[in-house]
Amino acid sequence: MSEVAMGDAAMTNLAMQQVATPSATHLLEAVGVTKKFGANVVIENLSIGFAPGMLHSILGPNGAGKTTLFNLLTRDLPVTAGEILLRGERITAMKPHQIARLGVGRSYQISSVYLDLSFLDNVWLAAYRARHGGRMGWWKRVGSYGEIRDQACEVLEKLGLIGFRDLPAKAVSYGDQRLLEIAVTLATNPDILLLDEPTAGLSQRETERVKRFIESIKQQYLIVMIEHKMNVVMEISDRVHVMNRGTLIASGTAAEISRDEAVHRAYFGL
Amino acid sequence: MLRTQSTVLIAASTVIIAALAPLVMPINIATEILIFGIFAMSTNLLIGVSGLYSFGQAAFFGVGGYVAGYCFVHTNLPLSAGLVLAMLGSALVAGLVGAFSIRRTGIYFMMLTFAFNQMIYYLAYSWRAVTGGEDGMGGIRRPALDMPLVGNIDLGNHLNFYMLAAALFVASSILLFRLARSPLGLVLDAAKQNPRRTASLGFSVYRAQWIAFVVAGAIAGLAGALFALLYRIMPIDAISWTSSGNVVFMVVIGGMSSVLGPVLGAAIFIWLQGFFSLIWARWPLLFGVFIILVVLFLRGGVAELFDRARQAFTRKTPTPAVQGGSHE
Amino acid sequence: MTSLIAAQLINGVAIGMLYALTAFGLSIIKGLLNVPNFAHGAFFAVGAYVCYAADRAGMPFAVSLLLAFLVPAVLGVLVERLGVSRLMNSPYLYQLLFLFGTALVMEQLIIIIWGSVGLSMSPPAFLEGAFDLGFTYLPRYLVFNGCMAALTIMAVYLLIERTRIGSQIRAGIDKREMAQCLGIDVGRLITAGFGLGSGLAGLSGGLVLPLLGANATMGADMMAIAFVVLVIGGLGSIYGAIAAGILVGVIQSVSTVFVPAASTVLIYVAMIVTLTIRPQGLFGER
Amino acid sequence: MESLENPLRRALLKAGTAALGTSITGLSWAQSSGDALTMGVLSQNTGTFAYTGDLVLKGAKLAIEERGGSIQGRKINLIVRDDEGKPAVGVRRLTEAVASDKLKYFGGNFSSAVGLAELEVAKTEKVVQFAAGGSEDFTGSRCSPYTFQWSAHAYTALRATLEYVRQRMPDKKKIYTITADYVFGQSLLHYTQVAAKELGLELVGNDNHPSGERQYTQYFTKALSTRPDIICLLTSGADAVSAVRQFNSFGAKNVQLVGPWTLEVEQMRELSPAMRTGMILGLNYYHEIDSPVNKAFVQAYTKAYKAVPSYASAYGYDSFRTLLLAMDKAKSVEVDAVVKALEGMQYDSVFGPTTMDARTHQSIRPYYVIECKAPEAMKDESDFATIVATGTTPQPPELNECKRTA
Repeated sequence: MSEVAMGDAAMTNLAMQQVATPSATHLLEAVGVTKKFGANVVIENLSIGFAPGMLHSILGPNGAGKTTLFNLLTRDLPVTAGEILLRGERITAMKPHQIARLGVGRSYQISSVYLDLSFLDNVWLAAYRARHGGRMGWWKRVGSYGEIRDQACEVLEKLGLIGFRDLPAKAVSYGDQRLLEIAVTLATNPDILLLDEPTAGLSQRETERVKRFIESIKQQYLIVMIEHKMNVVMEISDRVHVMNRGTLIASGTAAEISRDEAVHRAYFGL
Repeated sequence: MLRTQSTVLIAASTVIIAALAPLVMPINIATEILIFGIFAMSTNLLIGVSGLYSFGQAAFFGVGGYVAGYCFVHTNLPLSAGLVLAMLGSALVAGLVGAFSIRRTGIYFMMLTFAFNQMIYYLAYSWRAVTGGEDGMGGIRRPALDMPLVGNIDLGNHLNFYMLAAALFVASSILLFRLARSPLGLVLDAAKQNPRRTASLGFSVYRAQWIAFVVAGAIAGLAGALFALLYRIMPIDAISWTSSGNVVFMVVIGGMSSVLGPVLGAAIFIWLQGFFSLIWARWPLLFGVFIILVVLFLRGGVAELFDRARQAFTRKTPTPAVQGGSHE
Repeated sequence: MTSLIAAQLINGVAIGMLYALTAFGLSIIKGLLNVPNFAHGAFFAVGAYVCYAADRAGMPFAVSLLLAFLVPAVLGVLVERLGVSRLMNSPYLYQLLFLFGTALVMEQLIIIIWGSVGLSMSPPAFLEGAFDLGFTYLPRYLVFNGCMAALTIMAVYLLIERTRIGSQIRAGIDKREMAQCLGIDVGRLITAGFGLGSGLAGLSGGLVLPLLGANATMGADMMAIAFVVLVIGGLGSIYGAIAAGILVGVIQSVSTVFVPAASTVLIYVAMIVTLTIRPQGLFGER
Repeated sequence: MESLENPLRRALLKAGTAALGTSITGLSWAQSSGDALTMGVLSQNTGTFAYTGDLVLKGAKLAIEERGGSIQGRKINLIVRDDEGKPAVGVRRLTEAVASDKLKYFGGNFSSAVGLAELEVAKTEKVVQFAAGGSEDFTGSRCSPYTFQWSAHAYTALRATLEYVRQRMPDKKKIYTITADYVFGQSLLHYTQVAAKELGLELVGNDNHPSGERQYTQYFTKALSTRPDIICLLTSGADAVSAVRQFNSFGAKNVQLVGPWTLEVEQMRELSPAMRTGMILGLNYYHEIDSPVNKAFVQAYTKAYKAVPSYASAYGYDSFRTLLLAMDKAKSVEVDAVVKALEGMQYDSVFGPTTMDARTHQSIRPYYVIECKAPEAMKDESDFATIVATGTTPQPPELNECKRTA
């Protein structure tokens, strides 16, 4: 009985979300977006918004279109229909690097650090961009940007990677590469963090580390995180969104979601 | 810290190379090696640093040569003006070609540059009035170089002309070295490894690579201009796609991972051609075999030999290359 | 005027079929290897010379043509086994250079074996002379050439579309990973494809012998065109080359009516336009 | 990383460059010796006309052997370089040879592109070039004090060929020309128009083909559609050979194929006899020329190399022979003296009495028209044709663009 009621609550909640009106309360949002690859529809008329100062998690079975949603938000892929809004402004037509400069930082699911570059250079690039906008100096040596190097080191410090400073990324374990990935994303000094499965392929211990780290920074950023590990999601997220077959089936607090029928159906085919 | 030194080292080594070359080989071969050294280094900015396999660099080499040639045949502009115009001309053409080509990646990019090269070749070929078509552009004068303090230097003299080439060689190698280690260079290297990520960091990969393409074009143009001055003619085949292929090969035998590798490549290339053609009329066969061997067994180019040698001396395993480095 | 254009169209198609055949071989290799075969021209030349040698040895034209296919095919297999396959995991730059070097070597070997003076071979008697279509003459041999090329392409088409090895080749081209999963030995597949492609190049070399004769550098000329054809046709699809080949033949032929001297430039213009508007080529997928 | 390698790499770099350098100089110095006079054959051993280099060399050697390998008491040191038929390489090899081998006199490539490129170097380095090849620029717009032209002038060639055509087949008047789209082709076309006007022949059409073209059926398709009496090929080398092959495939027997400056003997070999039969060609040299010098040359050549001399070998022989004659006349091997001696020199060449124009440096000598024999009429495989006419009309002075004053 009560479960149903709760389910309804979640549903209405969801219904509210789907009213496609840009609201100031949302820092970043997708309004009625659709993505098709040829014939098959990966995301269908999806509307979702992310309020600032919170940690949002996106759940959903494989192929639900979570990563594709990220790609649409950062314009790694163009939308087939719909709009992407950042602080209420249309950014649908912008290029990925332009969106990034507006303060949207992103980490990828498959670790995408520069394997041939040192840890320092990996982070340095991001910090340099954060400091100098799109400009790319062509004469002053990378080594001579003292303060940027210090910033980069700080970030490495934060994630406890300072030891690897001068090692090329390919020389370390996958887990450490994942951490570096986060470090790089942080170094772009964003307001919004899109983390695509930050703990994928990490050991129990490493996962704990990442989890605690994310928790520690969640006040300073709007964080949107795709994550499979329930414990991580449930413990640290303020808001959980569940996707299935390219649509949003539920949004709510961790507690609400855990009791949501639609979610159960989606996950356990109940 | 290390980086600071290595600029000095680069400068030093280039100067030393330039100073030694004429002592050990005929001056005009030395001159030519430096000229193609410049050309090869500029090409390596694309191939080695940016991972853009351009098979059309001869086009820009050629444009530079023709522009300079035109200046020194039909006008009496001073040397400096002619060289600058040559670089601008090549930069312009490279800008256009780049704007088209860089949107495409991998093999498409390579084929586009190839096609543009061919196209520019045929344009030069049929624009007889200016380029002299198949017979080449002849009667190019070497204007005297008017230097403050030193005064007028007659470039008709082989040695003086060599000095000029050497000076420009050192200058371009330092420029390219600095560029490769500048933020732009790092972005290019990053984009080579993962363009998507680089964009998501907020860098315009397209812009970075376009800049690299233009710079490489301009410097290739400078080399072309010097080449036109060297023999006082601008022959059509200097612009054909085979010379594009040759310069790529120079880069590969020399090794892409260092700034000076390509220069070594140019030297070996030019020397081998001369050497082989003296010993056997069927020399291209030897040359082909050489290419095959290099590609199969010496992927990192001759520069790699040196590294291997060094590692043999100093037993410690090498720390993996951080800049550019291998593409395997 | 119209009759002249008509004449050029026919002529263009006939020439185009040859380009198509050459480029088809190139495109099979490109498809499997994802590298344009810089040695394709050399195989083309070898085909022509083998055909000439066989004819001199008094073999019937048909046999000469067969050898013009087989010998380069075998050579192709060797080159792939001994060289290209070792470079599979390195950037295509190295495979290009390797093939470039191989081409140099083959070219010189030809000169060493057959001398550097070009060679000619008259077509078999029953193919001499031309059809007088009233508005134009159409050389018999050119017609024969076009038909032979068409038939060969048809045969290879059937081989690829209707046979098991064919379906594997297709798999190897379209979805290599899947092919591997299906337990197909992609390595052997590529070798086979390389041999087939080289064979086709050789065959077209043999076919054009009576028209173009044989000389050591003939490969380079033909390869430049085949290359363009391949790109226009589309790097994604192996059949695009066929239509593109005919297209190029027609462009080249019809342009002589209006701007003869520009015919070569026009081909490259066509190539650049295609690459800019449709980077995947006219018929290329994705 | 870079920096760590640098010191050692630098050292090795130096060593490497040194090694390269010495072996270069080593090689080339080895060839020049003492006060010998260095003459050079710079010609093509690679590329489309790879075979020509060797032929030129054979001829030149013969000319030098006649003199027992020395001239005016100086030993002659003959060096050979491969210019790959490319202007860029030609000038490179030439400059090298001048710098490291003290080269003073050279000849060898009859591609105008290469020759004209070398002309510039010869001018600045003050060495004598005995050029051959079609372009009229050698003795026209780009004429140089140090360059002499062995081949006949394009005008002479066209005039001779068309004159013969005119009187051989008076009823055939409609000529269609197919022209290579480069400088030489265009000047041929220009003089065709001049000569045709003088002789009252009608040019019904022309097509320019890009040089390096391998496909000609489309041009013939177009040409034949105008029903001409004569098709005149104003192209040469490999292009011409392919063109003739493909013209044959049309089997248009009623159309006469004429090549005023199209195939030299070398390229005729590339065609099967059947393909050549009946063609009317203009030639710079044919081994049946009836002059004492030629007779002796042919005899010596056949004895030495078991083959009849061709255009290339005749060029090698005759140009070097002429240079040596000039040195005798000048009683010196110094470039300036020899140049002076050559200007206006009258001498017996393989063509018979010949004059070297003092101003343009164009050799005034006859041009030969031949008709190719049918296979059955050939005595042996080098018996291509019979000389049917010779022409000597020199280029009208008003058409010459040379700025030099004698």
